[in-house]
Amino acid sequence: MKRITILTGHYGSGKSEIAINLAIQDELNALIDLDIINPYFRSRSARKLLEANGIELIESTIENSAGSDLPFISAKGSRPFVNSDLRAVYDLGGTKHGAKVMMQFRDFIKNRDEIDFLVVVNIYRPETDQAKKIIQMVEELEATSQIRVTGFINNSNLMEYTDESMIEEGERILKEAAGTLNLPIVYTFIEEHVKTTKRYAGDNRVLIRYLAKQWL
Amino acid sequence: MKTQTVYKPTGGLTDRPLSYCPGCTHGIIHKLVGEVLEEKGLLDETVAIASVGCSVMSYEFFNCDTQQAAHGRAPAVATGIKRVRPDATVFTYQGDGDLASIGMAEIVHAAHRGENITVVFVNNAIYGMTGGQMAPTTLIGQKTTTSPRGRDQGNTGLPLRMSELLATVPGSTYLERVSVHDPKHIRKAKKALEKAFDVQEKKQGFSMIEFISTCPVNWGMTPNDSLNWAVDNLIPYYPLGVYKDATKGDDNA
Amino acid sequence: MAKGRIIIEQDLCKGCELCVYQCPVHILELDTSTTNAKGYTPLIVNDPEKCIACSFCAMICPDSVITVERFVKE
Amino acid sequence: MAKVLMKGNEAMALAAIKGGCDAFFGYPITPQNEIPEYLSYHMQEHGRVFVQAESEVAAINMVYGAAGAGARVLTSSSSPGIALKQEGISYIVGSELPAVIINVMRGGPGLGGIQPSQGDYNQVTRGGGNGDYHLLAFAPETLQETVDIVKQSFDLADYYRNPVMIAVDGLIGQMMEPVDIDKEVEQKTLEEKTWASDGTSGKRGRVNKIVSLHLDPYDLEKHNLKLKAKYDEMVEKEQRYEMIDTDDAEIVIVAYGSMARIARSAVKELRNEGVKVGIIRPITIWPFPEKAFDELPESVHTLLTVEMSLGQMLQDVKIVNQGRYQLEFYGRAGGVVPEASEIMDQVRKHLKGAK
Repeated sequence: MKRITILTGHYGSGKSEIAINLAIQDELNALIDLDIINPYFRSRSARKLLEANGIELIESTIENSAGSDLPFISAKGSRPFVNSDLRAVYDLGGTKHGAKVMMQFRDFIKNRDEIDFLVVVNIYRPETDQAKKIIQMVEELEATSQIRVTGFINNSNLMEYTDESMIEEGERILKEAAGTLNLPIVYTFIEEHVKTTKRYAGDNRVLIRYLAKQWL
Repeated sequence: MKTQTVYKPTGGLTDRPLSYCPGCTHGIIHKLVGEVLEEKGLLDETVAIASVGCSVMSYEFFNCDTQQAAHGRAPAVATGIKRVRPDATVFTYQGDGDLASIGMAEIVHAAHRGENITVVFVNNAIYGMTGGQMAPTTLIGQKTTTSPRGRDQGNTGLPLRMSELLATVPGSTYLERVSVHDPKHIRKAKKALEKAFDVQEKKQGFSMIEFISTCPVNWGMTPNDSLNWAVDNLIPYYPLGVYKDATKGDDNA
Repeated sequence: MAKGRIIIEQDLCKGCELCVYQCPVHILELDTSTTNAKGYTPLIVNDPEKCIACSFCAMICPDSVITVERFVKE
Repeated sequence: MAKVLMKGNEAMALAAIKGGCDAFFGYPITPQNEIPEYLSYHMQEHGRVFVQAESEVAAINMVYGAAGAGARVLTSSSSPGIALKQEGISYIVGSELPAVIINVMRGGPGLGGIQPSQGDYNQVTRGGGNGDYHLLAFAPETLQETVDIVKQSFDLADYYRNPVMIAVDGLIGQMMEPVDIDKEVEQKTLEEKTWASDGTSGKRGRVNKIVSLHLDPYDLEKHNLKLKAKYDEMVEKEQRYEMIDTDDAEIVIVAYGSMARIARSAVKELRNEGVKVGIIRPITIWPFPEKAFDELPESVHTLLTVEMSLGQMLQDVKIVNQGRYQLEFYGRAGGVVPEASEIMDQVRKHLKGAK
């Protein structure tokens, strides 16, 4: 894992849950929630959990106004770029509109080799159900963030309906897109309930739904 | 002796007697709209939008499909109709209280989007229907039931000039202010309306004809004195003429 | 010799007099001896022979009560 | 057809397209923005109309215009925006036009907040506009149910010539859930819109007028009675509700929308403890499903109404209850979402022999 992981993708692809899972599983120093798109179900609502795990939460609402929908970008978001001791995950809002916040930090990024810019894909999201749509999305994300995508995360799922075949179908379509773009699948996230012994592309991780559980 | 009819009531209006006061110029303006639509053969493909004010009943008078709008909202209603029925001819018929006050946002944004509609704007510088209150277009010094000492600039600002204002909106295409106080001006006003509906037929965008109008009852004058008062007082503040003609590449007249 | 004539829908006339002022040959007036169905004093032509069929009266009439005919030679 | 994973707002937007929506007019407000965003992109693909209006007031009047011209029209907003739309809604009802309105509710009053709430119950079921009127109002619980209702609502609006409102709280707008967007829904047999004022009077042979003005009070009363007959028909035919675990229940929770989801979790756990508790889940909130209350078994002694507001549906429960059961209430307001444990505590508190 590189020192900094930035998660992007379509909204509802699972970025926030993955960000929390990565932060906890890899004992990162900070989770930076830069979601200016969604008003709810943002990784910042797992503040207590993150802090209990010693993870600093930096987020895009003005302090003490967590319920607001102001697209405020905390200056603290630049810390991991500036301080090379920090290991962090960035959680962007969905689509190219969510990815454009990265422009705010462009001038602080010293070493691009330390950054993984990963696109989270769930092929059961209608906007990313085909390789050509995924490829087009990558182009848009790169254009608005001005950062090169370095890989994919296969998070293909239908929540409680997920089974092995869905993960495999996701991998098949994602490999088609990844092959065209010459990019790796860096992680495959597998729903907690799917007890599988199969190995999927990249690092295989279990996905615990911290946010969904918290709400309903 | 053989005769030839040189002027007859237009088929663009229904047979219902108009609900306007004697000598009110609404009737003349209605007639012009009806004549233009009839002569252009557009009547049976037109939707009129009646507004709130004295012309609230105008849906009874225009001999075409009509929808009645809430106060000020006629341009939004027209937008809804035109967007789903782009081949229909769509016009709103609005007074100055309706268009220049409560409906300011709707008229500016309809023009701004370049909606391909025609607006018939009747400016008589007063709220007629509700009993002669001050309108945004009421002249300084003009007495109304809510400016009993005469409109005062310090309290209420200066009268709004809508044609001039809309000429600054990039999306508007054709704007002309006309009057109907005598046959010569009536002819000119009819030409302006023809032009406005031409603009719509050619899908060139937003057109508005502002009519200087009268309100004999609320102004407290005879119909003929009202016409003279409009000529002497309204027209100097609201000069007649074309304020924008973007069909000629004139974007900011 | 009249060049034409006007036909007035007496019962629709609101007696506003706008036509009276616009008539270039001054042949229109209100009949103040009577009222029509609506209660207005209706329009009459006091000297039809002078009508020039100019249509000014009809053009200015807000209530479309006037039809204008021109005499044509056979 | 296979399920896909969608966000509530996005799913409602797609469902509208599938339901035959010809035109959308709206204005941005959190938490429903994904609806206009989705439609701004996808309506064009289907050759349909999308306009971002200058205000909610303009948007609803565009809806009124397009509906009058015979189109199937949608607008969406959230609580304060729905408040602004009330003028147009009243006109649409008065002119007997069909339209579909989605309200993704947030906390109020005033600007309130952007967190989920059910504080618009009165606004939705009592109307905020002027005059004697009702909307056919749905309050679905899952995205699948929401999608099905959105698709159906265009038919229902056309059938009754009356607006249909789908009131979901922000959670349903923002949550992700698998849905089968192509699931078949019941369709109505509809008559041609021969009343539309669409600029085809030439073909039709007569002109059409869309008007809500009736200056003669007797005439207006007649018009109101005509509307009333439609509401009576809705009360008779359209009440929808779900009875959950009520067969042997002693306490019955009354909850709709997200609140019902939370109540379900509470009931599941309480049932494991042996507590006899069930749920009446209104799916229509107007007409209020009074028939559900006639289906309750003898074993019931208490109704516990729970809402994400301070007791608005409670008034309807009171009207329907007619003194039959002990009535209790629990609510959270301002965008606070109650946890299942809070509901469980309330149920335990009202069990017979408790205290």
